[in-house]
Order: sequence, then C-alpha cells, then structure tokens
Amino acid sequence: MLKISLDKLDELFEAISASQTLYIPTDREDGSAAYRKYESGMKLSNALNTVRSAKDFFFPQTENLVDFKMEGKNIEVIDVRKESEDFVVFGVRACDARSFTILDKVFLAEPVDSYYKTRREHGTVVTMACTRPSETCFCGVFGIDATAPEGDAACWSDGESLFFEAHNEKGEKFISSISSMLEDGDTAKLDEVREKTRSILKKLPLAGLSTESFGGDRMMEHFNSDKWGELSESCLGCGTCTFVCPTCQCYDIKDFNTGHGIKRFRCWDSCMYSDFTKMAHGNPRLTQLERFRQRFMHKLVYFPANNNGEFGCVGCGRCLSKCPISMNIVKVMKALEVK
Amino acid sequence: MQVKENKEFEPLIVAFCCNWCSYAGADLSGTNRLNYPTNVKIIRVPCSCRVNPMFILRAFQRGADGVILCGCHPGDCHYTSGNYFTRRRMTLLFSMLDFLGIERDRTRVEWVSAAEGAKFAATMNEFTEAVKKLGPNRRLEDLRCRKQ
Amino acid sequence: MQRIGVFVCHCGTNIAATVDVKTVAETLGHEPGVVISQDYQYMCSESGQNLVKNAIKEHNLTGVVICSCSPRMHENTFRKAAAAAGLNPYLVEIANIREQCSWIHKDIATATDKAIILGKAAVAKVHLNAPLTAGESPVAKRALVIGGGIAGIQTALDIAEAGFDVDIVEKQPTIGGKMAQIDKTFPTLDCAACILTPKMVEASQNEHITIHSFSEVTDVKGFVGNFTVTIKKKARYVDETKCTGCGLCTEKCPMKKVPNEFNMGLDNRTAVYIPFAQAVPKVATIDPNYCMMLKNGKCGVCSKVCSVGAIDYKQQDRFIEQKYGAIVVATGFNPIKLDKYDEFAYNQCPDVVTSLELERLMNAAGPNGGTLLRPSDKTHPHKIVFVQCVGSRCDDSKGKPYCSKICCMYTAKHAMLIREKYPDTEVYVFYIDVRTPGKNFDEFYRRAVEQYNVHYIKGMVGKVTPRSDGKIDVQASDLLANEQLHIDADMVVLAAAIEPDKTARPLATMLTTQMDTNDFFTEAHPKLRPVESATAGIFLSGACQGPKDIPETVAQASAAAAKAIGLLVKNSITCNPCVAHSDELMCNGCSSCEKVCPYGAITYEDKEFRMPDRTTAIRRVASVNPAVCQGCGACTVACPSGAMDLNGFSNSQIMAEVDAICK
Amino acid sequence: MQEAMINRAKQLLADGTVNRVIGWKRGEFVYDVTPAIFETAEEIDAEFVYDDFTAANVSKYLVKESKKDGKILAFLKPCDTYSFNQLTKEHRVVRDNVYIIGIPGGPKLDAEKIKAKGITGILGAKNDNGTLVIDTLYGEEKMPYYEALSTKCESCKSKKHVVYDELIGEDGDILESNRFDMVEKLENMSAQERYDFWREQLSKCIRCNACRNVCPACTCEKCVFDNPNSGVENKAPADSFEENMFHIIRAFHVAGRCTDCGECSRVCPQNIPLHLLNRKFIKDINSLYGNYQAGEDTTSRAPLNDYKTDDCEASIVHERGVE
Amino acid sequence: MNNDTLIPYIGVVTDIRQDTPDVKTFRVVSPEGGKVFEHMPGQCAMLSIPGVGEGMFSITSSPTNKDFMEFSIKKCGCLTTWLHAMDVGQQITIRGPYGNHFPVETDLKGKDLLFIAGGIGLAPLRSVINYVRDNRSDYGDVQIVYGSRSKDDLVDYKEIIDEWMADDGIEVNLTIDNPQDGWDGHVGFVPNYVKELNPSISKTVLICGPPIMIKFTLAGLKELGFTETQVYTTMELRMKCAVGKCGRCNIGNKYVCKDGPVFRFDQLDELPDEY
Repeated sequence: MLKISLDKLDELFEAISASQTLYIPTDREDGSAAYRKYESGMKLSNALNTVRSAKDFFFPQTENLVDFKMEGKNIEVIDVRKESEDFVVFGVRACDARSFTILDKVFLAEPVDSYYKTRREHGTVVTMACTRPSETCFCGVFGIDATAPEGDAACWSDGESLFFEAHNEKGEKFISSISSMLEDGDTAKLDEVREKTRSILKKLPLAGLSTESFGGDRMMEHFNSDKWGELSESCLGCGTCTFVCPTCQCYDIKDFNTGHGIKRFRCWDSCMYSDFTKMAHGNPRLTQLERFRQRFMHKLVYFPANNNGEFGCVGCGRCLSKCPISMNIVKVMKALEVK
Repeated sequence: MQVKENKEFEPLIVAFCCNWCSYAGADLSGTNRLNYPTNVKIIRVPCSCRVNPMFILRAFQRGADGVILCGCHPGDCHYTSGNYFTRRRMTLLFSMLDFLGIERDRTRVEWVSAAEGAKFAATMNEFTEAVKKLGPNRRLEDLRCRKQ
Repeated sequence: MQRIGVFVCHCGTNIAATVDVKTVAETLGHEPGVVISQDYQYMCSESGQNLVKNAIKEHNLTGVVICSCSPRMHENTFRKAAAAAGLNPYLVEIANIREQCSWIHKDIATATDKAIILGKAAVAKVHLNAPLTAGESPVAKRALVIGGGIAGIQTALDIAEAGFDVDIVEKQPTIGGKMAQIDKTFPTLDCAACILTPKMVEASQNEHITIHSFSEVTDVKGFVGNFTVTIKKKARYVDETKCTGCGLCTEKCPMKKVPNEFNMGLDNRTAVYIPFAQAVPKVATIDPNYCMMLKNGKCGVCSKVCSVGAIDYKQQDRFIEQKYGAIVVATGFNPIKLDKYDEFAYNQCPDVVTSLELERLMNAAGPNGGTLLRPSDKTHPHKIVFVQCVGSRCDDSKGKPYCSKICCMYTAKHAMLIREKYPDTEVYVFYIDVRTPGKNFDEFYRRAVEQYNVHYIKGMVGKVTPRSDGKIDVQASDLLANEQLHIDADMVVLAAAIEPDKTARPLATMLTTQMDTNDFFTEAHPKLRPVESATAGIFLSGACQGPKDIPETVAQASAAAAKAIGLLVKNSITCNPCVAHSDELMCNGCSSCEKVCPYGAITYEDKEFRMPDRTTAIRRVASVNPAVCQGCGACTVACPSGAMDLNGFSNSQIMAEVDAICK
Repeated sequence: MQEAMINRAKQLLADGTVNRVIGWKRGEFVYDVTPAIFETAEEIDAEFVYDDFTAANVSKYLVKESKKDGKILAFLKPCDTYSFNQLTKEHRVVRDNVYIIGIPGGPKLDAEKIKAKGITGILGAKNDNGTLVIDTLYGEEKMPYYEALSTKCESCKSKKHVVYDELIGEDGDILESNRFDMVEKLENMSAQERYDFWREQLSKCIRCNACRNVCPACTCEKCVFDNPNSGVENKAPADSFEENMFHIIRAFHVAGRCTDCGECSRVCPQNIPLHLLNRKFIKDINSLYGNYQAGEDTTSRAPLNDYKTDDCEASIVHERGVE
Repeated sequence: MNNDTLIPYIGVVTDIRQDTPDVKTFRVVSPEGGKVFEHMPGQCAMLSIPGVGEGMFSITSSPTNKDFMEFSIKKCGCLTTWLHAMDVGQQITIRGPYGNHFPVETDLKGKDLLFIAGGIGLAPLRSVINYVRDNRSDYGDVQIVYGSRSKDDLVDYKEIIDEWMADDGIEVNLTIDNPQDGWDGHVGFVPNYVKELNPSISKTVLICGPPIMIKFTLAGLKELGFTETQVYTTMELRMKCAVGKCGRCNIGNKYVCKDGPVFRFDQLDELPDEY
C-alpha cells in the first residue's frame, strides 16, 4: 500500500492545497475539533470527530439560491451560481462518509438538486479510519466499518505512517496527484492497529444495539407507540441534534431583502422547531411529541421504507454528546425496541 | 475601487429624535439655518424610549456607519420618564457593543431640547466627524446588504 | 398593493432653492407602490391641499406622503385634508425636507439626494401605516387652578363666570399672592390692595369657586379631560369652617417673635396668625414651628380664647382626590435670593433692601404704617440709590440670563412715589437700559425723570459698603459721563431678578409638562399657543411662563381661562390614536411593560386561550387603556417578545424607515 | 443524597401532596442524565438519579408543568431556585402548584470537559480526593476533579436557596465568586482584540437555539427571532451580522432578568462562552445601578424597568477603559 | 439557465377576477406569451413574490387550455394578501409543475365521475372538470356537488352556471350552508347533501375541501357503499418546497410533494394519521 510518513503530513497538505482547496479537521482552543480551510501550519486534529459534521461541504448551513431585482411590476431573476472549484475534504470518518450516500439519496433523487450535485462532483472525500472510537459510537449498528471507511479515497494510520487507498476514479486521481510524495509500505503494523480497533469496536457499550425492530414495515406500530410522550417530554425543541447530525437535511427557503434586491437563500431547518411545519393554513405537527416523533420515525422508519431498508442514521454519536438534555436516538431505539 | 479611494469617505448617520425635544431642536437648527452634514438622516420617534436596540442594530446591518439617539434632557421628558429608561437601555447596549469590540464612537446618546438648535447642529457636526474618522462600519455590517 | 401619492412642496423658494423638487418628485414616483408623484409651489395652501384631495379621490390612494416642512408645522393640515377626501388621516406621512434638509444644506446635489432619501423613508413607512381611529374620552367639568395669585384668581373667576366649577389650590394660608404685598401699581399709581382684594372676595364668594388655601398638589394622574389630582390640605390647626377670623387668638398668642413673611420679615407676627387683614379665607393658621402648644404641649391660650372652638391642635394633613378636566398652572414668581451678591452688602446691611421689601416699607399696612423709614434706625432716609438688573441679564452663574421685565417700571414707580411723598429725598437710579415698552410706560418713566427729578444714571454699581456712621457708600460708574461716582446713601434698593416659584419644577414633573432651563413652563407654541403647555389640558397663567407685569398677567390669565373653558364645554375629547397595544397571543404577562408605563395605562387579565398544541390554557395578558396611554412607547422596548407595539410608530414602520434610509 | 431525595419524593407522592416529580433520569452512560417527570414510585426507584452529572436546571419546565392539574415536586439546586423565583416574579409559573425541595448544589461535572482532555471512551467516573478517576475503553485515566467542572460551577455565586418549601441537607451562603474575572479580562483588551475574540467565538454559532430554548429567562410565547412579523426573524447565521444580532438581542432581552444560571454555555454544542455576554450586563448593572441579583426576590424592580434621575449618562461607555 | 427546479420562471398576471369576497382568480402567462409550462390536472405550481414569500397553489385551469394558466387563490396569509393586492401586469415568479395528478388518462378513463368540493376546494377540481369537459367522450356521466358558506362564496359561480350547467351529461348540485335571500337552491352542508343525492356507487369520486368536510363526506360515502379505492383527494396544502426534500410534507413515508398531492383514500389509510 502507498504510504507517507506522518512527519511529512505538513508537506502533503501543502502539496494538496497548492492545487485545490483543502479542508482538514483541526483542534480548537476548547478541545473540540472543526473542519477548517487548510492554511500553512495547521495541524490535523487527533480528535475522533468534529462537532459539525462534514455535510456542510455539500449542503452548507446557508446558501444563496437565486437573486431577484424588482422594479415596478417587473422581476428580474439572477442566477448566482458560480463556477465551482475542486476541493478536498480530508480526514472524514466512516460515519460521515456514509452520510453522504444518505444525503445523495435525497438530493440526487429527481428532481436533482443542482447546488448539491455540483459540490459533490467537485469535492473529493478522503476518509480516515478510526483508531480510538468513543463510547458514543455505534456506526457498526448500521453496518459501517470504522476501520474501512468509504469515500473517494481512504487512509489509515499505524501511528507512524498514513496509508492510502483509492475507491474510485476520483480517489485515484487524488492519489496520483500526490503520488510523488508516497512510497510503498508494509502494512503489517497497520493490520495490527486495525485488528486492535476492531476488537474495541466489538466492546463498545452500544455495540449490541439492534436495528431489527425498525424499518419501513413497522411504521404504524412505532408511530402509534405510547413511548413518545415520555421520550419527548423534556425535549427543548432546539435544533442541536439536527444541526450536528450528518444526515439531517431539512431546510427552509427564505427571502432576504437587502435593500437593493432580494436574496433567496436556503438554510438548514429543524423538524424539532415548533413552527417547522407551520404554513398559512395551519400546522400539521402542533406538539413537540409529534415533531420529536417525526425526527426519529424519519431516520428509523420512513427513510428505510423509501430506501431499501437503509437507515437515516450513521451512528456517529454526535447527538449523544451534544443534546442539551441528553435525549437521543439510542435512547429512542432502546425504548421502542420490540422484544 | 480606484474612484472610491480618491473620494472622501462619507458616513451614513441615522439619528433617532424624539418628537418633543430633539426633533423640534433639529427643526430649530433648520429655522436658524445652522449647517450640519447631509450624512445625518433623522427618524422621528415619539420618545427616545421608543427606540428599540433592534432598530439600532438594524441600522448598522443595513449600512449605517453611526447611530445617534437624541431625546429630551433628563427630567424634561414629555412623557416624564421615557428618557430615563432610554439612558439605562442605551448605556447597557453601548457597553455591550463595546464589549464585542464595536467602535464606541459609532453610537451616541445626546440630550437636545427644543430650544437647542445650535446644540443639535454642533452635535451632528461633531458626531459625523467622529464617525468619519472611524471609516466604514465593518464590524457590525451585513455583507449581504453592502452596496455593490 | 398600496397606491401611494407623493406630493413635493416648493415652499416658494424655501425648499426649491436648495432641493431640486422636480427630481425628488420624479425619483419618488418610481418607488414601489407610488402611483402619483407631483410637486407644487405651496402644498399647504388651499390649492395645494386640493391637489392632494383630488389625487386621493382620483387615484384611490391608500397612502399619502408630503415632502414639505416639519410635521410639527403641517402634519395636522394634511391629515385634515386627507380626511376631507375620505382617506384615513393617519395614512399621511410627512418627509421633512425643509427644516431638516433645504434650510441646513447649501449644495443642491447633496440636498436633493437627502430629500429623496427622506422621501423614500416616508414612502416605506406609509406602506405600513394602518388606518387609525381616534377614540373618545369624557371631560370632567371642573378645572383646577394651581396658585392663588392674581393670575390664578383671574383665571378662576373667568372659568367660574362661564359656569364651570373651579378649584384654586394655594400653598399660603391666603390667596392674593405677590400682588397683595405690593403697595401701588404702575403706571396708574392706584393702590394694589384696592383693586386686588375685591377680586379675592369675589373669588371666595363665587359659588363655582372652591379655594383650597394652605394646600398643595401632591399627585396628578390621568390625561386631558380626565385628571385625577391629589391635593394635600396642610394642617393649619384651625378648623376653617368654624373660624370667624375675629383675630382674638392672634392678639392673645404669647409667641410674638415670628418673622412676618408677608412683610418680608421686616416685622414680626404671632405663632397663630392671619397673614393680613384682607386675607381670603380670613382664617387663622397656627405656625407649628413656633407654637408652644404644638412644640411642647405647653400653652393652649388660643384654644382658650377662641369662642367658637376652632382651634384643633390634633389636626392632620388631609388628602383629597378630585377629578378635573383642565388644569391651569399659575404658580407665579419670587425674587431671587441675593445671598451671592456680597458686593451689594444685602446680607450685611439692613438698609440695603429689595424692591419688594421697599413695597412693604412704604405700605400703610407695612411695618412702619406707611412711613418710609430706614429698617436699621427707623430714621427718614434722605438719599436713596436704586440698583437695576440685580441678577437679571447676567451671563454668570449667579443670576439669570433673562430680563425680569418689571423692574424698570416698578423702580420708576418707587422713585416717583418717594419724591412725591418726601421731596427732600434724593433718588438715584443706576440702570443698564431702561425698558419701557407698554402703554403709558415711557410717559411714566419720563415723568419720573422730568417731573420728579429722579437721577437716572446709566452705569453699574460696583460696590456697596456700609459705613460706621450709618451711611452707605455706593461706588458706581457713570457710563455716559465716563466717571466714577461715590454716593453717600441712606438706603439702597436692589431690583432683584425674579424667578419661577421653587414648587414649579416638581409640579411640572407631576403634570408631565415641559420647562425651560430657567424653570419657566414652556408654552406649546411661543407665538400661537402662548397659554397652553405642550401637554394637552394643562394651561399656563401668569409669571410661571415668564416674567410679566400685572396687566399682562391678567390678560394671560383670562386667555388661559378661555382655553380651559374651550376644553370644559366639550362633552368628550378625541384621544390620540397613536397608542400602544398588546398582541395577546404573544404576551408573556411578565409585567415589564406595566413597570415602565408612566401613566398606569397597562393592566393585566387572565384569559383562556387555545394554545398551539391543541390545549387550552389560562394566560395572563396585558391590555392597554387607549384613553390613558399617551403613546411614548417605553413599553414596546421593555417587552421582549414584541407583543407590545405602538400605533403610528410600529416596529415594522420604524425598521422600514431605517431600511429606506440605509438603502 | 439521592437516596434521601427518592424517599422524600415517594412519601410526597404517597401522601398526595404532589402527583408528579420533576428530577433527572439516568441515561446510557455515566453522564447523560435527562430531566424527567416521574409519576410513580416504581419509576423513581428505577430511574431517578442525582449525582455529579445532574447539572440541568429543571425550573424552566415548571412554566408548563405548573399550569397542569395537581402539584408537582421539583428538586431545585440553589442556582435553580433563583431561576424559579425570577419566573415567579414574571408570573410565568404558578408558585402554588409547585412543591419545592431545595437540594445542595455541589459542583457538577461536564463530560465535554473530560473529552476535551482527549479522554475518550468514558465508561465511569469517580471522585477520588480531588482526582477524577475515569474508567475508559482504553484503560483508567485521571484528571484533576476541578478541571472537569461544568463552566457554570467553576464560579458558583450562591449555595443559598432563595425559595423552597423544604430543604434536604443544609442551606448554604451567597458566595464571593470570581465570576466576572473573564469579563474583566476581556474589558481590558483592546477593541480589536475583543472583536477578534467574539468573532472567533460567535462564528462558531450554528443557531441551533439550544441556548435560547434552555434559558429560564427566555420563556416568550413567541420569540422575536421566530416571528416572521418581527422583522428580525432569522433562522440561520447567513451572515456574521446575524450571529451578533441574535446574541446581542438575546442577552439584552434577558438583561436584568438573567440569574446567571449558566445553562446557555452548558448546552452550547460549540462551547461558545455565551454566559460572558450575560455576565457583562450583570457586571455593568451592578457597577452602574447598584448590585442586583435577578431571582433573589420576587418583588424588586428589574434594573431596566427602573431608573434614578441621577443615573450615569451613556457616554460613560466612551469615557472608560481601553478603546 | 433554468436547470435547477429551485430557480423560478417569470410569469405575468394578465387578468384578475374577483370570484368571491376572499378568492381571486389570476391568469398567468410567460412574458413572451403562452403558458409558462404544461401540466396535468391536479398538479401544482409554486408562485412567489420575491421578498414576500413562496406558496404552492394548484393550477385551476385545465391543461386543455393552451393559452394560459389560472390560479384561484384564497386570501389567508402574507403572500396571498399581497397577491390579492396586485394589479394586472404584475410579474410574479413561478416554478413547477409539481406533484402527481389525477389519473385522468388511466384509472378515471371511461368512468362515471362524482366531484365533491367545498369552498376553495373547487380550485384543484376545476382543472379536472374542464379537462373532462374538453375530452367528454373519454368519460361517463359527470356529477358535481359543490357547496360553500354562502352564494357569494361559490368560486367560479359564473362558469358553473354559464358553462358547466349548460353542458349535456353534467349534473351540477350546488348547496350553501345557510339560507340566503336570492338563493332558491339547496341549503345544507356538503356531506349531508351528498347522502341526500344518493349517487350511484359505480362512480369514481374526486373530493376536495376543508378537512372536516372530507372526513364527514367520506364517512357518508362509505355508508352509501363506496369503498376507499373509489375516492381520490388532493393534499397540496401540505407542500412547501415542492421537491420532496425540505422535510415537511411527509405523511409517514409518503411525501406529498413527490408521491402526491393526489392520493386515493386506501393509500392514505396505510399511513399514520398525521393529516
């Protein structure tokens, strides 16, 4: 396998960022990690994952869709889409990598979302295998192997070197672009690291979680469950879970009057918000129970119902650590589990 | 860009004036033909206490470079106590803006009575100059609203 | 879609000279919703107004923007015009392009740009204007006059004449005020008491007039037509209803060394006293600072001698609450304190007196029974120096910047009276200017100079020094002769500046009326509304508004009465519709708004609501009494949820203006 | 403590004093406790927890709960009682429908603080004489106990309960806290430094509204930022201005009402020190208008709904300290 | 340019008709003239005034109309208030068509049709009715039951009287909620009227109106012997982004924007009760 010594990571990043924009996870002063646009001197974070997921790169929190100019009775439509440039997202974890295939199923389904599609086409996802999964991790439950992440290309660390492997054409292109810095390497130590990681993955507290009780054919049963009241009673109705979630993709379209024109932009929205479904004629999800239920039903039932059993969760564990009141999908799955 | 650099920066100043004192004071400075810059645009409010911090932020968002709030002198409020509330609210708001690193000289409260036309003009001259020195408001603007 | 008409006024050349009105009209014509945009010579003229009216009808306008002078000038004019054309008057907005644009800017290009922006802001605002309907509130048919001097008395008499009940509140034990202390009046030299006391009696006997003497206003609530006033009737320890004013108690009172304020402290009175013989009400008052009985419970003479048992040592302050439709302020004036004027030796020498003290010294009811004697040694003065403008027209912090107006004339009067009665007395008057604009005033002054040989010297008195021989050395400069003078005077009379009564400032706060920096009440308009305050239903009478002589005071008193009567004859008045209102669905019931409301216009009620989550709940919500609310907007900012908003100046309207200005 | 609370809760349920209990429910891990309402003794026995991680302030839930039928038992830590009192003052809770048991606060831990040390795979945590011993997937880890404290507990302002029906354990005192240290530090920076600091912090905001929704002072029926008619509604930080706007206005709306309970910073997924904004207002209010602690009583006038005729002028901001 | 469905086209309002006190019908064409796009009966379009808002409205005109599209819009919110205040000549933005349509070319073909509408609920059905009228030979008998609060609230009253009633083989039954001067027709609520009329159970039903009307009418139809597979309705009120991605329109796993808005009641029966 092709590898590069971890000492040479800086050089690698410099080389990549010389030709295209590079994003890497970096440490922040508060101990958490965030993706940042690479600039000289930045260090790759050792953290397991970033607070915000990598979905931002393809589905940003806000984006300008189109502009309008109004004059008298006339409206001018201004397409604001610019030529996209290629970029690399480096160090994406297996869970986030899987989230892209979930988002693809939404945004690339007819009618195709050209904004998302363009970014997907221009972005190269270089994943990185996990070595120190956390207690909140449960990607394995959804069939994700944290030691074998998807993405256009993947890399593994054995503590000394980073090993690369391409998964598709885009990945190959990426690796060939940096091939001058890579050398062939022995994977013996890497295999050892991977084996060790796998054994930890098996021991994770949530490893035993089962998806068996969920899926499209359980719709009515779960929808009408009497557990929702108890589960949702302390929900604050904030959007933390939704916004840190790599697969949540609800959005709103809003117009902003700049004073010299109208900007129509799309922004993330949360199905947990009280007026998410509020429209001129009323609101079909009036209580927090209904909204809470919608979020989890969507991930665990509706999405698999429409996507050949694939779940809308990747087990990244962000909502487990970030929910202000520590209510999360794991607690919901355990409560609704059919014994 | 070239043209802009050659031209002196002309700040946009929004002045909220209470109907009873300061707006009348502004009128008086007009009646007395006392000059102050065209940069100042006045919005009439019934009392300085009508001015919501949101209006001030809104002005900055939309491209104002300075916001000044004028009301009756303390004790002279047409509504007895309105300007006392204004004073507390604005003191705290300005202090917060300062805390966030927004330039202090972009905001001001000044008490101008209906008889103080000269003070009104002088205040506006002075304030406009101070804001001019600071240059365009960049720390509290909304890029979407910036004039192209 | 709004249909807005824009009308740009030239105001002759007032606007058109510096603002390109055609361009303004043309540019504003392109604003969204504007269907007609015109300019005209004089928008406020009849034909200008017709232009607006016709456009409203012809274009079925939903909003009107007038770019003209200040809304403080003609907002009402155009609102009325709109109403006449069938458009709600509150759908009119004014862009002030005269006072705040054309008059202050010189460059046509920038002034025009600014006028356009101001116009755009008005258009943006009018887009969001809602038609408002003014409510009505009843008028209490009773007036309150605060102050019982000649101003208050005249106002009360005139209001009573019209058939309305009126109360006079006077802080002294008697009405009469300063005029009661004056000896003779200029320029006719008739006796002040002779013309005042009949009016006092008339007031006391008028069935419509109630006099609250020895009383103060302590609280004012409400608004025009509907004031609720709390009056403190200070304890006078004498039952007013029983006291016959016989004066026996004052004769018998053993405590006789109380400085007599009526005579400016130049003689003494007793602890129980009637200020002067013609006092109204003629009722004794016990001064608790001196009465032995009240101070240490030993005496009780007055109680023993009073045949009707009017003395009541246990009397307490009483508070009465009364509703009034109109309030007239007639709090009058006082001469300033001369403590800071050491150069005139006022505090050092008893023979340096103020003009008002001189009035008492010369008055038949005064300390010397009308014979002018020096306070120090009760001798006849042969040389008297009058000093004008003591504390008036001063730039420094000691005095007042304004002219006290009455001094020139009363000094001429004093000089003349002295020369008339004591031809052997020489009188010198040091003046800066002699101001005599008034009917027969200058003739009066000239008589003093020419007929009575009063020495008028234009110049300043530098220093007044009492000498050991009892004479007073007056050092002065004669500006016309350009020489220094020393006069050996027997008496010096200082024309002290006059200032508003000290009670006026707290009263103004209670009444929510404005005062100028000198504590004179500010009239609603200096020329056109001189007797009204800016606060509806509060009128100004006499020297509380500015220095005045008696005829002016009486004239203003009657004018204020006329204004008050004009209000009282109405059964109801139209309320200001630009008031706050609360959106019950958003209200938290947190009471923040109530806490900042100066009028107590906000109350809370528990109401049942259907909540968004299909449940019903009792919620505490605010409601605003539109008749009480004056529309300041303090509550709108105190309200975090934005439930409270203000008609005519709504959040969205002001933000639309901000947006338009910053565009 | 937990034992005593459980026993008392069961007693009060049994004797009919209350029909519900609000407390905390244990989660999957040692740290992820959830505020919960219990209706039976069985539920309490099975799930009720009170330990080092029960940091959540439950007083805001009482806005809704106290309007329901029957009385609810609420366990309130000292800081929570301030929030409750403030809500009572603003007529947001029905005092009579809540039975309050004051419980000692004790500093609470924040799992995020442990994770920030690079400690991952947390399975358990114990305080061993000032050292936090953490059992992890990767073996035992240690860190100073105080370094794992929740930010809000680092500068505790009071151990005294300002409202309660009964207490379990001793009541404490109001403390001299160092809570304004960081505010002061920022005040002493230059305007540019302050600007950079806040830009860095606020640009992290994802507008999840957790700070607002958890805040016991933010109980508006309809928040201005959610109301399309308010003119300032915004859903996402589309521009840095909106991050500023949201946090300034939110802090302003709770100024004089914020009890400094610290929940905003505790729940922020991006660890923005939002409490500093509130503390800045508290500090200003204290220094300019006299010491005022929101929630200390239910009758005093809030500083922004009050005035003195000789208050300082707004220009005081221009006259002081570093520009 | 328009290669993304979220970027709208411009439409010009060429005619505005006041149908009832709170319903206006707008005629929209492209700036160059002609329809902005083609559609099928029951499909919707997203209309918008930039800066005011976007809203989903069913296209009321029939696809057989080759010249223009029409939208009957009830004033109920911010956007609709704005639309109602428009003058002729105003441009708006329009995108679509969205959603599925009534199966006019498949299941409905050759059937006897019963249209049941309440109030503004006639708007989506008008497109089908006129489509059927223009392809009369493809369908059997047509019966229309339409009710509203009052005579003045009957949308398209003129077209109903002048055209529909004049057609052969179309039976129009109108009803209003309360008696009214100048109304000699039926008075009563739609569900009861349907039961009174006792339509043949061989008919295929298309129903649209307020949820409460649909609920009771459906119950009534079942009493008469209709099955849920015979009844279609449309739920375009639930649509928001129109492309089935924003996360609001789903009822269970079905997205009204993609799988609807036209549903047969047996399909809805399989979904959670969230509509």
